[in-house]
Amino acid sequence: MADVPLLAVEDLVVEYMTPSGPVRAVDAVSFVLARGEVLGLVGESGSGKSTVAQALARILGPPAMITAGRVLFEGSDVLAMHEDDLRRFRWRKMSFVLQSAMNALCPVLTIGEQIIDVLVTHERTSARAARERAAHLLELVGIDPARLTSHPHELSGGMRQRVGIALALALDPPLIVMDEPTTALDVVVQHEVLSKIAELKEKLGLSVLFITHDMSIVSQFATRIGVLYAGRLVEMAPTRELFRAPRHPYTKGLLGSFVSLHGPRRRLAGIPGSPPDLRRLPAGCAFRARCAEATARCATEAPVLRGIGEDHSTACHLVSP
Amino acid sequence: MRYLLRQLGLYILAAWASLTLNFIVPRLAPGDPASAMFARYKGQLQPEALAALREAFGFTGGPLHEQYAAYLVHLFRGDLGVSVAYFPAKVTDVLAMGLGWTALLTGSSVVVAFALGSLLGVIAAWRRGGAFDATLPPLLVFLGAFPYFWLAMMLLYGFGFTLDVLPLRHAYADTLAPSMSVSFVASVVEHLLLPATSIVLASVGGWMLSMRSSMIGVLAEDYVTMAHAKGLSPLRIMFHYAARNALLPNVTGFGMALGFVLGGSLLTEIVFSYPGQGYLLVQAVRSQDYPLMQGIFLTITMAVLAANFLVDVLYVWLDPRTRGR
Amino acid sequence: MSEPDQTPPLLDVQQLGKLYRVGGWLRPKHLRALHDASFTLGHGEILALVGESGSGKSTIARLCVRLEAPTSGRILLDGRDVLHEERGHATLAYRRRVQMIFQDPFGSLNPARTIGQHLERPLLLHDKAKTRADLSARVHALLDTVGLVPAPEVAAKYPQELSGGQRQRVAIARALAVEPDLILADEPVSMLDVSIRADVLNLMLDLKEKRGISFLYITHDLASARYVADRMMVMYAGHIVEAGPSDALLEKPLHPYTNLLLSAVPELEGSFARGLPARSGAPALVDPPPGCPFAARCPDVTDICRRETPRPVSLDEGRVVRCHLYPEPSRTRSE
Amino acid sequence: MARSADARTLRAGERAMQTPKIPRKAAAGLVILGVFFLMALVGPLVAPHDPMAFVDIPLQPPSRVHLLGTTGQGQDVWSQTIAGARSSLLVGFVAGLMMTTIGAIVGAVAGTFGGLVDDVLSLLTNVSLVIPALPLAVVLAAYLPAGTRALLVVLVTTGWAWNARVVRAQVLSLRNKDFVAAAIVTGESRLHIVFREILPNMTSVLASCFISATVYAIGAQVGLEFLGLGDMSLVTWGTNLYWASNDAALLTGAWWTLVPTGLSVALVGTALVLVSFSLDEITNPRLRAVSASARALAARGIRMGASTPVVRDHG
Amino acid sequence: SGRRGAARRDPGGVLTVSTEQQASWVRNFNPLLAPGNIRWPTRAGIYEPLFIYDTMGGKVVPWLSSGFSWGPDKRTLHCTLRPGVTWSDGQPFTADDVVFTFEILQRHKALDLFGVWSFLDDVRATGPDALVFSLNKQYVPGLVYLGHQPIVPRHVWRDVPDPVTFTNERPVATGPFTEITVFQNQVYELGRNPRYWQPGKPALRGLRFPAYPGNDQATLALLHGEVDWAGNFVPDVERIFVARDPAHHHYWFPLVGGTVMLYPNAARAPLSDERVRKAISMSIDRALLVKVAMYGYTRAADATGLHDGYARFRSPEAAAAGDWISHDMERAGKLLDEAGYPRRADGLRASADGAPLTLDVHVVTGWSDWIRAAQIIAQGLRALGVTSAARAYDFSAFFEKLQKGAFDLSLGWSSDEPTPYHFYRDLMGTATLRPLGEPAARNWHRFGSEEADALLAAFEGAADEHEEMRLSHALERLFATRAPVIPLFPNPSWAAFNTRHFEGFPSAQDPYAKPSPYSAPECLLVLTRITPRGA
Ligand SMILES: Nc1ncnc2c1ncn2[C@@H]1O[C@H](COP(=O)(O)OP(=O)(O)OP(=O)(O)O)[C@@H](O)[C@H]1O
Ligand SMILES: Nc1ncnc2c1ncn2[C@@H]1O[C@H](COP(=O)(O)OP(=O)(O)OP(=O)(O)O)[C@@H](O)[C@H]1O
Ligand SMILES: [Mg+2]
Ligand SMILES: [Mg+2]
Repeated sequence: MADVPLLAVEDLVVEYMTPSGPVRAVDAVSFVLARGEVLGLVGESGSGKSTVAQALARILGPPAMITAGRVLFEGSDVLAMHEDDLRRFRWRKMSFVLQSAMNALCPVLTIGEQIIDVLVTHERTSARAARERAAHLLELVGIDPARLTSHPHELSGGMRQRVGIALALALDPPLIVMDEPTTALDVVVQHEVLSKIAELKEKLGLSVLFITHDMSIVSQFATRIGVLYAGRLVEMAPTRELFRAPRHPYTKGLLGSFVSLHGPRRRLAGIPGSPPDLRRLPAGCAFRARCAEATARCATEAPVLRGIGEDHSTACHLVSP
Repeated sequence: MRYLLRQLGLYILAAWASLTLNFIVPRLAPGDPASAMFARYKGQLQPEALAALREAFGFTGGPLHEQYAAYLVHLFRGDLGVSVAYFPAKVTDVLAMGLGWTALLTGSSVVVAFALGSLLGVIAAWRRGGAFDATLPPLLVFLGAFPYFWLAMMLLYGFGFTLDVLPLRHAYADTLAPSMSVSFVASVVEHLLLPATSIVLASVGGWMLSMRSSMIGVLAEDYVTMAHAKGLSPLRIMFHYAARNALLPNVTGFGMALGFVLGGSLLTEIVFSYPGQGYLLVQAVRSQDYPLMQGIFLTITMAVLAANFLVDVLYVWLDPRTRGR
Repeated sequence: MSEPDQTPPLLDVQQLGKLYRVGGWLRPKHLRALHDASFTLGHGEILALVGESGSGKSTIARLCVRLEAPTSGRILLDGRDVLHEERGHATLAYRRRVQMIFQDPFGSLNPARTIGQHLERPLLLHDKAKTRADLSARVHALLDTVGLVPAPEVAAKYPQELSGGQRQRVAIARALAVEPDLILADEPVSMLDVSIRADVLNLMLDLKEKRGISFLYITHDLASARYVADRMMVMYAGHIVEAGPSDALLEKPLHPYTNLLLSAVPELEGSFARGLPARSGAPALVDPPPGCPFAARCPDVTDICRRETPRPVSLDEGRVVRCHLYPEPSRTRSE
Repeated sequence: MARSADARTLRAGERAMQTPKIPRKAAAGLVILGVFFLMALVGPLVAPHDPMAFVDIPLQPPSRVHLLGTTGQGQDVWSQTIAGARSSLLVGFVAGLMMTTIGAIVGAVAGTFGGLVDDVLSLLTNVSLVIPALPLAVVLAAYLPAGTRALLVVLVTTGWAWNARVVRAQVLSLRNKDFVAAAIVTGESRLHIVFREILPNMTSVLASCFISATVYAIGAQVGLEFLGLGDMSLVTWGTNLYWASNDAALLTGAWWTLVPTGLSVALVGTALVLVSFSLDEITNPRLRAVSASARALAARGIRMGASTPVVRDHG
Repeated sequence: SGRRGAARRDPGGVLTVSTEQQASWVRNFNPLLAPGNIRWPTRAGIYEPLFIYDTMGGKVVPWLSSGFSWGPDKRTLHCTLRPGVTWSDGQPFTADDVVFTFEILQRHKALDLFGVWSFLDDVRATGPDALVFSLNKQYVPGLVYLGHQPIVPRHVWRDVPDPVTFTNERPVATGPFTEITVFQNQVYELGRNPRYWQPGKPALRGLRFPAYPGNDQATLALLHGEVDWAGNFVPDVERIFVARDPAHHHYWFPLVGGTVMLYPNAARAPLSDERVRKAISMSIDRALLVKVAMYGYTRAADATGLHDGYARFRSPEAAAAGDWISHDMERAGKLLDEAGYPRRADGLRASADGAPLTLDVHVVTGWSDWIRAAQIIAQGLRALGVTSAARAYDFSAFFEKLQKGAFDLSLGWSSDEPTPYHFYRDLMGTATLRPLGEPAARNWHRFGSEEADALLAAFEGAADEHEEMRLSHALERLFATRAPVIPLFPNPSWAAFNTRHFEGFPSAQDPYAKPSPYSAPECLLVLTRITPRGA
């Protein structure tokens, strides 16, 4: 068991069957997540981060479908599971904190009902024990347990997001997927929520798949970072390494687009052009059109993710190992 | 609470508007309502008898605003005047006979149609694209496109007349006296079956479709995705998380539709001689019984307004977000 | 706060206030979206306005561009009291000078019209083109200016055929069409991806330098404010709590709220473990209590903060702060 | 970034708009409507008989001579059905148009002017919405002199409010769109904004308003005429049913006097509803995407279930 | 037929009658009110009149009175009462009750439905079973109004504060059925009077009245065997009713329900001309009208306009004199040419000012047979070159226009009192003539003839039936020459019977009364005659 990674994703492909043709939102993505690790997944809007995350537990709604790949959780393939096994797997093994807190909580149920629901479904605990546990969970994330009887709309955004975290912790799952847990929040509140997560991570030793589009946030959490572009993983490296020596032109551009509060002012470079339309992906490298260094080979051959150093891999023809 | 108070204000205003409409329409219409009322005697009555009757009905002239004031005062005393067709019965007494039956027929069929339609809509949305979803909605739309009374006539002919398995008319068997006995209740249910079915058939499709589309919207919401992620059972997600939210927009539609369905059940009552307001209204119209007609229009309107208010209360109960407001 | 200049500033906003009526007919309540806001904006200057969501940033922009009328205060354009001179709606002359760019590039263009049509309207309305040929030449020139090439092709497209960054450039081109002196940019990049934000920010800088256009740049992102703006203002709950040159303000924040904001901004390879100098919480905007709106969260709160609303205090280096920690030396502005 | 989700759905919506393909449902609806319109237009020319004329023995079942038999009075049912199509569709569509126009004007005025004007107009709208339509229509129709004009008045008075409400809501949401603010900032006049900026974005809403108004108008017209509250000397679908029931069609087993008209009403109603569904789907890309993917899955024999389907046969 | 039909009640001597069409019943047994306001058979069944005029036999049947006799000056009427009659509470029936009843009418004009006090001076009891009516003029035709007045018991009604609004929920009466055994809103039943004055009668144990809101429902119930005696119109009766059970399903539609007329407004330009009226009459295809509008249940009217209730008064030569009753387009056209309404180039006839001659036909919304008839009439007029359409109005509007003379052509009904006196008085007399715009109780078409007035005056004092007959023939001839109105067809009296459980209904073979249940007071003759089968 020890040599089996907690999560191994192999060549995952997810497509949205839109009326105007399939959109390949995730294209042959592979990565491994070890126990106790925090893996960061970054990329701009529409690059497929959320799609990857939700495909892991197969909770993507229509018109999504998974058309290839394997998702091995502790060695067993989630994509091959039957409905019932899948239900037992969810939340017990892998829980979620979703992008927008307001929408992730059901507006007509109380906070308590939503937490207790999980406990009762998976652990068959008595209602009283479940209520106690729910109260404890709220306390853990710093919310007054009296709020169990509140409805989501009665809480502030930050509180809702923390309820989301409490919910994710309910069954002590080995893996928590956090999909942009703070994008909807103001910086001050974001800071509070993130520090709570940091604190819990230390305390509970969680394994986390952390998804964000904000490089500065992920830099403080993740042990390793994967960069997604147009549904493909273009670079993967330990956090330090990635910030110190980005290899893929997109990663470089991304890091160059960030303005800093301190230090010297330099002219922002940004990345010219805009992300490609996933329905009409050109042949070859998807980043080609925005890449200053693109060659003829980039136009014909799609680069694959290759190791280029210790624990560092990238998908670019320009980078030799 | 504020929300409910505001709605209540709206209904009170609507009630006043319909009271006033009720007063004005006959007076704007061509012809003199008082003489029209007595036209039903087809000239058998001597002019003296007519004049005397006029007085008995309180048709005194006077300026419009005085008439209006008198009209309102009478209404507040619960005095809707005397029916012409059922002279000298009071309009209120005539109304009292039909009100319960209309409430029973409309109420039960609306509730059944709403519940059934919503349930079917939930299932269709849950299994969208499946055989169920592909066949039932178009079928029900088609059924719903027939005039209510047409379906009623077909059911009456098929089950009542040709097959002879269900009663042709009335709200209970003529041989029974109203009571709370089992046989009476059974008879009421038996008589309710055909008219209610025709209303349900005609209106269930609309509910199903609106529920289906709001459900499809809700199923794409993050909290439903979250509920799936939580590993809850499909039934629990379907009803606890999705349907309850999808129901909300339909509940507001429910109040509106009530008035519409009531119109349909009015026609259905006529086909089945169901002793409710529907037939009374038509009878009143045909016999120029203005006091009765006005009384029926008012009671129907008030009932719809009251039902709407109940629906609002229900809405507030269903949607915690409105409670604070 | 401005020295007695010979030439008045381009825009001089004085004690601007805005109340929104919320709630029913019988017992209306008032939401104080903006309270006593004063600032100036010079020719060829970029002034950034930062603050959390709901702090009143857009309200300032909407009032300045005269989409709405303020409840109180004055707006001076080149020293002329425009609200007084043009009662009711703004005149075309005002529109010609003050333009606006909106936050949502998907909502600010009409899906039913082509890019060309979007740019033709202001040109026609403001008599910037005489003939058809002139008109299309001007449209193409505008598109060139914002870097949308080939212009004729872009002009024929509908907004939905462009990416977010391209659309935002169309919005800028539309604002430029009337050759304004001032553009109010309400979070022009917050809905764009990081990788394409730089383009729009750089375009603003270019326009300032090459054409001398002034910008009021509204954002909640302190870093981008620092990048483009010469001066910055920080808003909290409808109050401008602090203003000053960008670098100085970030280097040495004076107001406790500015301080809080700065320490909450995530930094590359920083740490969330460090605490914040104040609690979180939302200010009451509807029928707000007297005193400083930040009092409830302020670590340095004193009694006076709960009783009296502080006035803006001018300090050295063009800095202004609105906090009881900085006592008023004397009245800086006569009322 | 919080808004990127909205942005994405918007983008998806626009994509859907770019591919104007008539959905199957709409096509079916349009074909049915086309047939009825043709019937209404040229029908009276090709109809075998004067619909009013008493041409044969009453209550003849369908035969080669009388395709749909004869009425209780010996008129030709087929000719009456065709003639009914003309007047019923005319009244239905004219009333639908009037209701949409009035609703659009009231809704647009309330939505754009706001303030007291809006308060008063929306109150009026809401009040007329909660007053039950058919009883009011019956009372109105009873007082007005029977005839087509009165029928239109009745239908429009009882049916405009729904459209006003829909249009107002739509105008309100469009009015808050930034492109309207942008137009104001550009210096556009209010009229230009209402008619050139807002209304062109509401065509699908107005179209579906028109459709539902027409469905209501046809149904209510048939209902009122069935009650004998129309002009009985005309041949319409409503009077056809009135006469059929008056001649005790069901008692004599003369289903052919009831069925063609009932079916016509239902077919026209269904066709209109189908068209409006398709409008819904065109404007609501989520509905369209869901049904498209359901079809794609069904083609592979997979039922849409609770979990993301895994389809390996492909790609 | 099916399950329910088979499980049908055993009537147990209770006769089910369908006559009024009502959504639900309201309890009102006040016999002084107009028939439409009270439950049938209050005026004749619970209460009873002094005598009954038998339309079919053309004779008076004594009922509560045993005889009437006129004084020599024809201004007093002596009446003797039947001995041994008691009220249902056991009190004796006396002349005081009759006097009391007429006194109520005198006090409450709203109850004097036929205006008896317009010719009465006084009613006086001359003994316990004798009374005398004093008239203020000679008025023989008024007899029927006196004789048909239901009589109420003085000992009960003298305590009634307002007889106009009194609903009389528990009637005390002399009729065969006085007990209200069941009263619900969808059905009520009457039980027999234990003290009825005709020994052994009624043979029925009771009467039962389900509420049928419309013709459709009533017919449906009849076909289903739920009704024994029905007075509603049944379409295609042979096929849908009789054929279902020829042994027990019967009907009899004698033509005694008045005459349906086309009233031409004689106070308006073209119709004041006799020739135009006759031309219109000749343009009407009455055979088609009878077939289509009336299912062939009647026949075309003749030139006297009289229906079969006046059969014995009808003079064949008068009928033959009216040559304007047959369908003859050619002569109709000639008559119009003569009258000065020639065809224009476009085929339309021009009126005096050259505009197309337009004559619309007014009918009542929902009166389907009339609408059909109006359509056929309009069809005929159009063939004649006259622009014409059927215009349906709501009854009130229709009737208002009719009374005020705001019409050109309008369908309408006729009077059906025992003698043609009333019939012709209303069609040709000047008594009810009013100027246009003023409501006229009768004579809506505004045709008055002094010649007719003289004959009618003579009729009022007619010494005997011979005299009446002679006067009637003169009136008929006058009618046939002047064509004041255009008779269309006599109306049938509707009656259908189910003889599975009861027998003794009137029929063509045994025409002892008008067969419709709604024809009061003749229904009393039927109610006391029917017997349960096998009893
Ligand atoms: N329901 C859907 N139908 C069609 N396409 C979709 C759907 N959902 C997502 N997509 C497309 O799939 C791609 C990936 O979407 P995804 O939500 O995974 O992006 P993301 O990286 O999470 O972006 P964000 O940062 O905005 O959350 C996008 O291009 C998006 O347009
Ligand atoms: N029309 C309005 N009616 C009532 N309240 C309003 C209205 N417009 C704005 N507000 C309120 O005024 C306050 C300031 O709004 P404003 O839009 O200026 O904030 P902002 O700083 O631009 O926020 P964001 O960053 O979210 O755009 C908010 O609390 C908002 O809810
Ligand atoms: Mg995402
Ligand atoms: Mg804003």
